[in-house]
Amino acid sequence: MGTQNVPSSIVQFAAVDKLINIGRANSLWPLTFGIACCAIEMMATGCARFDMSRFGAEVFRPSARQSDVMIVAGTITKKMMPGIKTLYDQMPEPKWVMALGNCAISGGPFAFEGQYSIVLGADEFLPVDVYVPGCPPRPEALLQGIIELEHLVSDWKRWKDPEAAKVVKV
Amino acid sequence: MRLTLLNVIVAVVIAIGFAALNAAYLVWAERRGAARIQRRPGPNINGPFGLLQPPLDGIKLMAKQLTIPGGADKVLFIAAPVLAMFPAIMSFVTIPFSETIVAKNMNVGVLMIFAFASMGGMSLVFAGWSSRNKYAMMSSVRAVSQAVAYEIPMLITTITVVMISGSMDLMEIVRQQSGSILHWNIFPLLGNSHNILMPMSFLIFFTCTLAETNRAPFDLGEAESELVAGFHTEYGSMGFGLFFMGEYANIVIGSCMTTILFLGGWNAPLPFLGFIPGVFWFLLKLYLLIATFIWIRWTFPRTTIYGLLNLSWKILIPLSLFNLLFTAGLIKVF
Amino acid sequence: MIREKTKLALQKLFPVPEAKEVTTEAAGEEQDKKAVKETRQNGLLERDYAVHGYHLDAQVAPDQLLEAVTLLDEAEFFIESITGVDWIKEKQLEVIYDFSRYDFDLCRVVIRTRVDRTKPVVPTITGIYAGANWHERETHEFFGIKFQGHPHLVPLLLPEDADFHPLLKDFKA
Amino acid sequence: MNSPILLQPDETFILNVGPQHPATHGVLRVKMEMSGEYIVEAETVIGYIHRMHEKMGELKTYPQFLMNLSRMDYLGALGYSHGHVLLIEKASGIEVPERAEYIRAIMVELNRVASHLFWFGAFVMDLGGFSPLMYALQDREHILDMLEGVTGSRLTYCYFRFGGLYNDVDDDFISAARRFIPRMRKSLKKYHALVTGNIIFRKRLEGIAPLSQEMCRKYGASSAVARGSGINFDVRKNEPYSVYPEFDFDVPVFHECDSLARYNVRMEEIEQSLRIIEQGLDKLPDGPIMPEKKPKLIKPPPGDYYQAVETARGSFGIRLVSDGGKTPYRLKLRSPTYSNMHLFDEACRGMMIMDALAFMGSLDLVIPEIDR
Repeated sequence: MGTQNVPSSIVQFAAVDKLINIGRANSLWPLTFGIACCAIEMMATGCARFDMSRFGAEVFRPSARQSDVMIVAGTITKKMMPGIKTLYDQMPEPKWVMALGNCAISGGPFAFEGQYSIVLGADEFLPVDVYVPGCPPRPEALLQGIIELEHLVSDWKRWKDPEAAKVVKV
Repeated sequence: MRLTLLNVIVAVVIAIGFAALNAAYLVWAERRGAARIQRRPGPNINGPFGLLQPPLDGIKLMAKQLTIPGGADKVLFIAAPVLAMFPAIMSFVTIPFSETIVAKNMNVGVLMIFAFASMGGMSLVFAGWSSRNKYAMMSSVRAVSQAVAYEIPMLITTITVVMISGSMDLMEIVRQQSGSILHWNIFPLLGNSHNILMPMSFLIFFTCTLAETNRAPFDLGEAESELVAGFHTEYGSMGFGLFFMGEYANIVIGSCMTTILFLGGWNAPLPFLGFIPGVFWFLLKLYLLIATFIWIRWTFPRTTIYGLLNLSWKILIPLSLFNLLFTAGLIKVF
Repeated sequence: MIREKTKLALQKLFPVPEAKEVTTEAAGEEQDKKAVKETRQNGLLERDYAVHGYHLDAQVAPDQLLEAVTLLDEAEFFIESITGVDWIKEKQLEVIYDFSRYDFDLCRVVIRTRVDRTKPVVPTITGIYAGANWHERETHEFFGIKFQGHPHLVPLLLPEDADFHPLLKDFKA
Repeated sequence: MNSPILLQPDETFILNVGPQHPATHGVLRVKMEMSGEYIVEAETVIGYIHRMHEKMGELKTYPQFLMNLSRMDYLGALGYSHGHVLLIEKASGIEVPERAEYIRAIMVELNRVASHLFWFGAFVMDLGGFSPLMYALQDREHILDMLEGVTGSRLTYCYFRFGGLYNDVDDDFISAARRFIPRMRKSLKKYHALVTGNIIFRKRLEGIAPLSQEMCRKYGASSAVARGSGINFDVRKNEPYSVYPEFDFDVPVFHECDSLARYNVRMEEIEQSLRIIEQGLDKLPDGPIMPEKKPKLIKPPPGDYYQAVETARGSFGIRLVSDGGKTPYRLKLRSPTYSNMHLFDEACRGMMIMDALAFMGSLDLVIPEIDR
């Protein structure tokens, strides 16, 4: 973790940079892009019970130009791979990729002997920042993934790490 | 009031500030309002009630890479978002928030606002045309037909109000409506004309405002499930931010005009409430209207383009023309 | 009963010496067991619905296919699916057509035809059932069966330039 | 209202809708040849999420394949699993205890309601209304809670076993299901008031995309697509399986053939499913949920077996060609949306893009189920 080197900012000022990173971390707009089962859980996360919008991350943008994070939610097939690559290239910097679900991490249950159709994980061709495991992951897991991504984007912590707090007590 | 350079600068700065603040916090209001309608909390973690969300979004948008698609018309591509924001801000200059709070009153204020409002449509055309994207292109074609179709009934309805007031001066129009709620142009029973069709013209004007500002159910320009993101498909970072802010600034202008033309501007609804400053009443009416905008957006599905044009050409224009004739007749009689 | 009518209509496809008598269920089971050892002859079988899930099972020669499908079309059957089976030991490919009816008079008909594995050519039925289009394209890409006269025989589920046939038994990824 | 204009063939352009497009609900691509906003010719390109379920069917043993069915259609997963287990039970002659069959029917119907709710929300979102999605998903969460308590997962259930079930239902589930039924009926009323009665909504759907009965037959359409065109076809009634003959329910059929009819059919189906659940809970017998004698190794005798079931998306058929081995020789999955989607190319000619996309929404697409 730590402040990431963002390619677009050539001139860096510490304080401003920090502010910008906090801005980025708190308004992660995902791309409306669902592939398979995990996309349903992604939608459920955006809906009433779990509500991603609390973190400012509910603004699903249909256009790649306006989004910050690509949530790869589902199995990537060899037919679809060029499309996903194009979408990633269309997103403006800085951008992040989240692999949601086992299929996007490693091919999941479809990584099988004799498999001819799928790509074994999004990290074969995309720089994945956060992996959220599950088949499909629960909405809470996706929320956790978003918070992890926020930590990754900026050093600023939304909440104190409860694990770390425990250690201090002991 | 003498017009000095300082005056003008202050006025413009205040107008920009007001427009920007409104735009930013209306986004917040929209997101919170939508959330409330949809039984969820909405952005509430960043700052108290999520009030820090708009500045954070703004910072992010400003710090994002600016992309211009290959083959795009660069000049128009950059001009379009500016053109979306600029007329709205200029319109603020002439809006009277109360008897005293007005940057520059003009005796043709109505004309000026409509002149700037038509420029807003142009930004959509520029954006759609220049981004070299088929979806954006289709959206800009839609935007033209929509702007043409809805400006006509809107202007005709405005002429009705101007005929009643006998002035194009926004302050004069408001002064005409002073008294009680029954003097307002929406129910002009005690005014100088006894036009019983005015509630209908209010509805026509309000519908046209919805359509002119590209709000649901008339948001065909950016119809998300059809044209991806419409005219701003290719816009990222602050270009998109400006379109977003321009949309909200336009909503504010539209609601201001509705308030001034129909709801009595800064006048209190009942005479004994006159001790409360006028600007309070103006802002109250303004934000109630904006709340209605948000409410409508999250309740109704989107119409179709032919449904939209049919509504204007087959219903609103004949109705508003009839209304104009009726009002002219009434003015002649009384 | 639509089942009887269809049976009679389909039976006419098979000339008397070739077609064995329409066997009863017991014989059909026997036929099944034999089929493992030897290739089944063309002909019409009546199956037990409770076990197999369909009523009539007609194996036709590829050139009889259009005739059989036309019969079903006239009897208002709808097309359920088309699929293939690779009988690699017998060096044959089988194409299976499933038909059913929007009706309470239940009748499921299976038409099957077998072609040689080296020359898998079957006439298309898209002229009769427009909905066979995708099914035939899918069978083509999975098994390499050519549907003669198909308007647009390119891979459907696999990438456009795919040249492998994954559901053949000798396919290796 | 929406009569096609005279199209000049030389004035067209190609519009690629998808694979990433908000209206396609996944990775579907439609190559549209457009003349302005009118569609001249459309070609659907599928296969962007083809995951070789059928090949996996040949490579995996029978129990190993159970998990694939729920990943095929993640919204109405249990209906598909039901077809699969019924087929294997039929082929290998396994008796299923009555209690298990009742629980299966209840679960499948609950899942059907959940699936229809999701479709309802997504469909209205296609038309530009966002809030119904939120309401529908909130109701859906209640169903998912119940199903999760029994089956252990939210979406991709692996609950049915050959011969019975993995887990018996408890009293919590039964009381939750009983509480759910009146709540869902109340919500349905709300949806009808909010959406069905909305003038904009009706205007967008009435008379759009008429599908004739002949066309449905030629393409093999099922579910609401067929029933919206006046075809009384529901596998649960036409070809009764499991314990469905025991239940008293109606098959909603509408004769208008348009998108609104398809919408009405699905909304009415929610109500009918609630009726089935209600009766199922009342009639639920006691007893075991797994048969006493069940073969250790499932090896259906050689032959050819077919089973059709009515899933949330229509008539799902599964064909097993067995050679007597541990794995199927060939497993064909006939997915209902595959046939329904196939209609789109022909039906959307001459429509405007917004109507075509609304029509696409009314088909209730789940892309992995088309591509398998």
